[in-house]
Amino acid sequence: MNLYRYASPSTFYPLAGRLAPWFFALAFILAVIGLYISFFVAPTDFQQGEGYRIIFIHVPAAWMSMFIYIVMAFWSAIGLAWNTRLSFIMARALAPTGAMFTFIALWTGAFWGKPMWGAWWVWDARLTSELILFFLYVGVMALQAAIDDPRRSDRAGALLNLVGVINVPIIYFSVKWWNTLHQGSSVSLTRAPSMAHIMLWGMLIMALAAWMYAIAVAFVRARSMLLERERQASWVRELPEGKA
Amino acid sequence: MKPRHKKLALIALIVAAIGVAVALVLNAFNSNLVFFFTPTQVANGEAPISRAFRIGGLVENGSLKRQEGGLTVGFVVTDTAKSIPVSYTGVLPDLFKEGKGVVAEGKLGSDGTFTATQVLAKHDENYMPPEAASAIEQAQKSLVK
Amino acid sequence: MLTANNLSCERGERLLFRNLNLELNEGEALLVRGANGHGKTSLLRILCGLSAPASGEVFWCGESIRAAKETYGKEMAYVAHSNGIKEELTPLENMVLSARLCGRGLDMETAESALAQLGLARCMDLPSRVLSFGQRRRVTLAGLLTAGALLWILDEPLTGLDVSGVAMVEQMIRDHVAAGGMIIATTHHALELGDLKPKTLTVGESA
Amino acid sequence: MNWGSWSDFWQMGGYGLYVWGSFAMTIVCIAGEIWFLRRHRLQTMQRLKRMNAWETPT
Amino acid sequence: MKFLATVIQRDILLATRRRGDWLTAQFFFVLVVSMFPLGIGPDPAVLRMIGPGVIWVAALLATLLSMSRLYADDHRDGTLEQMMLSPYSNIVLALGKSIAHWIINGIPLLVIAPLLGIQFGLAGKVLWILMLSLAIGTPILSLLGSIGAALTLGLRGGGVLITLLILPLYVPVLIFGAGAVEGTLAGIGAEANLSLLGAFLVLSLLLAPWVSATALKISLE
Repeated sequence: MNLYRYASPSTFYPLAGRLAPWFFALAFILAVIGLYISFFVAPTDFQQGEGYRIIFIHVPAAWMSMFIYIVMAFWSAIGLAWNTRLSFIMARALAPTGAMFTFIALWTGAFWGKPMWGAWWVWDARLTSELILFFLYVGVMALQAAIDDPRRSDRAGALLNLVGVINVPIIYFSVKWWNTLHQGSSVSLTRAPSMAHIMLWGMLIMALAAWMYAIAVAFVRARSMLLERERQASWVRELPEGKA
Repeated sequence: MKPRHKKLALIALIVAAIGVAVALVLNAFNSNLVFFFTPTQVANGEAPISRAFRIGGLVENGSLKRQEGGLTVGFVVTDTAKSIPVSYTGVLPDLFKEGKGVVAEGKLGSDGTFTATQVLAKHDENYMPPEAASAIEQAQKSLVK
Repeated sequence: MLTANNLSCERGERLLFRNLNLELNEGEALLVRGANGHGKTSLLRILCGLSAPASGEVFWCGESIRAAKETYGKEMAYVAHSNGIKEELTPLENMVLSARLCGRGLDMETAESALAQLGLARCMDLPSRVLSFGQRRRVTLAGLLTAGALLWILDEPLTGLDVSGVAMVEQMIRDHVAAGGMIIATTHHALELGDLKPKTLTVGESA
Repeated sequence: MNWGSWSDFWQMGGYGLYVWGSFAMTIVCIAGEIWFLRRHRLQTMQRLKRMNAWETPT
Repeated sequence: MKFLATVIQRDILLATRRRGDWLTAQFFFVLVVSMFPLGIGPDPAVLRMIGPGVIWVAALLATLLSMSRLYADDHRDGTLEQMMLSPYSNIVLALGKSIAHWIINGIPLLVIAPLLGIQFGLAGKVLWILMLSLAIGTPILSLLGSIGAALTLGLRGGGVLITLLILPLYVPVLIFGAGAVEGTLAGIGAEANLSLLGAFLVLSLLLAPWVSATALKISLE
């Protein structure tokens, strides 16, 4: 019952409004620390010189691209199973941010690949599957935009999310399963990371900043969507925002 | 009873289907399905004949030769078991070094030389400051001795 | 037989109706009234199981219709706004096909006599493409006669019908209820049903 | 400290284009997203106000 | 089981009554494939190299072209609702519609493909592998496409949208299908690609009808 209370839009709206600035602030502080480590503390790499510093955004962005998709699929599944409106809104609010991080991962990957590998783009399994992830994000957003009825739009998009989630493990394990040009993961649960500690810390802090940013943005977007969706509801009419 | 039997049959069907799918996937990974071929695969004749493909491996130490006055280079790609000579005209990527990973795209000539049209450097997932790298190298050398 | 508890329905941002209850037993008819856009069709679609209500549940013989699709599908027949007729097929083919899709056999004589009863004897073998709208409506209603369903859910069954067609539908409804069947219908016309006193339900007043 | 001077910093050991190209695009994306978000919120708010003003005559 | 057969028979009967529509997709396939030699030039070595990929891409597009109408026609005249209300599972309905689509649109592609392959200088065993890869691959296209058709039911611009939604899901089929033919051309065998394609077929047979049925339910509400 208690959970339901938080799942109700009228409780979520002010809560998210209070929390979002904190997450933005955290994201900003973490990003400043992370960038400071990335550029001024982390040493030059033995192979790639200064060029490796792209890792500090490439890896967090790539993680976020997959992680946001999983979270989206999670909210979609919850929404389809229990028909909770808020979870559909969360899934929708995450999609543009996920697409943005996927784009950043692809873009920075190209800018990293050109000097190191010698090519902007190669069609290996990792890169191709990440590109497909981008298309999946775009597809879901396009589908949801094309459907006028909000209920159908939520549910159709959620179903498509669940279909596309099969792609995420393929991206993640592609470097293990196939001989790819892309290197393996530097950070893994099963063994010690193959990175100098300070570099790893820089990357993790940047990843955390990306997390905080994604949460903050999702909250703000979800709030706007709620206002739009529920403008007939009495709780929206009583909001101070609505008063002229 | 009958709906229950139906349900059991359905579950059996699903399990069987997943089994078949897994078996097929495993079968595929036993064969080669790759971005590049290793020199051993090429030596065993698993690589395409008279068609462009990619080979991957390490650049053998001391094998890099530059032709004077041109951009043409020659080097040997090895996977420690077998090795293949490669010739390439063009700019090499920054990370191209002897002893490091490389992926080359091109054709295998009749003389056993691989003529590359593109050379890509494959680096590993290790990142560390140069001092640490040389320390590790020292340690490995002393271990070998 | 058919009960609905606490149904509510939303379309877009609008709440069409809330806390709607109904019960219908054998030999009863229910007329659903309400202005345009107040949720008559939405209610019928919920009752036949095509869409899910925002809250509440529909039961057939005490079992939720989502769980009882197999029995409910056999005992319920739904006539929608659209006729559910394939233009490429003749009325006969249409009837035989839709019977088979519902898991019933339908022999030619029964189909022919149902079509003849609705005044379509002359166009049984023409492609439905050339039939008028009213004639296609009659093909759909002929399907109702052969469906052998206990519960008829009719969404504006009189659309496009001429005077004799309307009388025919009224007769069908009377016969069906007299034989112990159940009917839920929406209509803008007043139905001439003789002794039959249908229940009525008005949707959308609360909005 | 890794950098002797600002120009060292901007050159990134010869990888300036790639490193700064990546970071610049990231910043553009994030700034763009925040801008869109703000605009969306303001628009929604405005519409809400208009609706409220219309429905509650003063 | 009987329901499945009825659904398939029904769609085939309808397709025979509407041969014009049915032929459009096949002609589209032939035309797209034939455009490539005209645009790229008649060099046999080049043609042989791009042949498998071109034929596969054209097969994908031809499938999508016919896909957008899989449920749309039945939706417009109300027969889809009637079928959804039948006493049988909607999963079987979606499976039947997909199988019917494959029989109507997939099998003709298999039959035409070798002729087009000859245009591209493919011969002998390669043609057989091409047919085999299409035989395993095109049912996947029909099954996955049915999801997109169900999701975009009744939307304006549904045809373009279905392409955007479904093409990313088609990528593995394209890679493994064209890969099998190219592997044969290159002399390294097609087994790996074909068995991956087979695994994909089994999984989509298992999941796609279920997803399509759910999508249909969502779209009809």
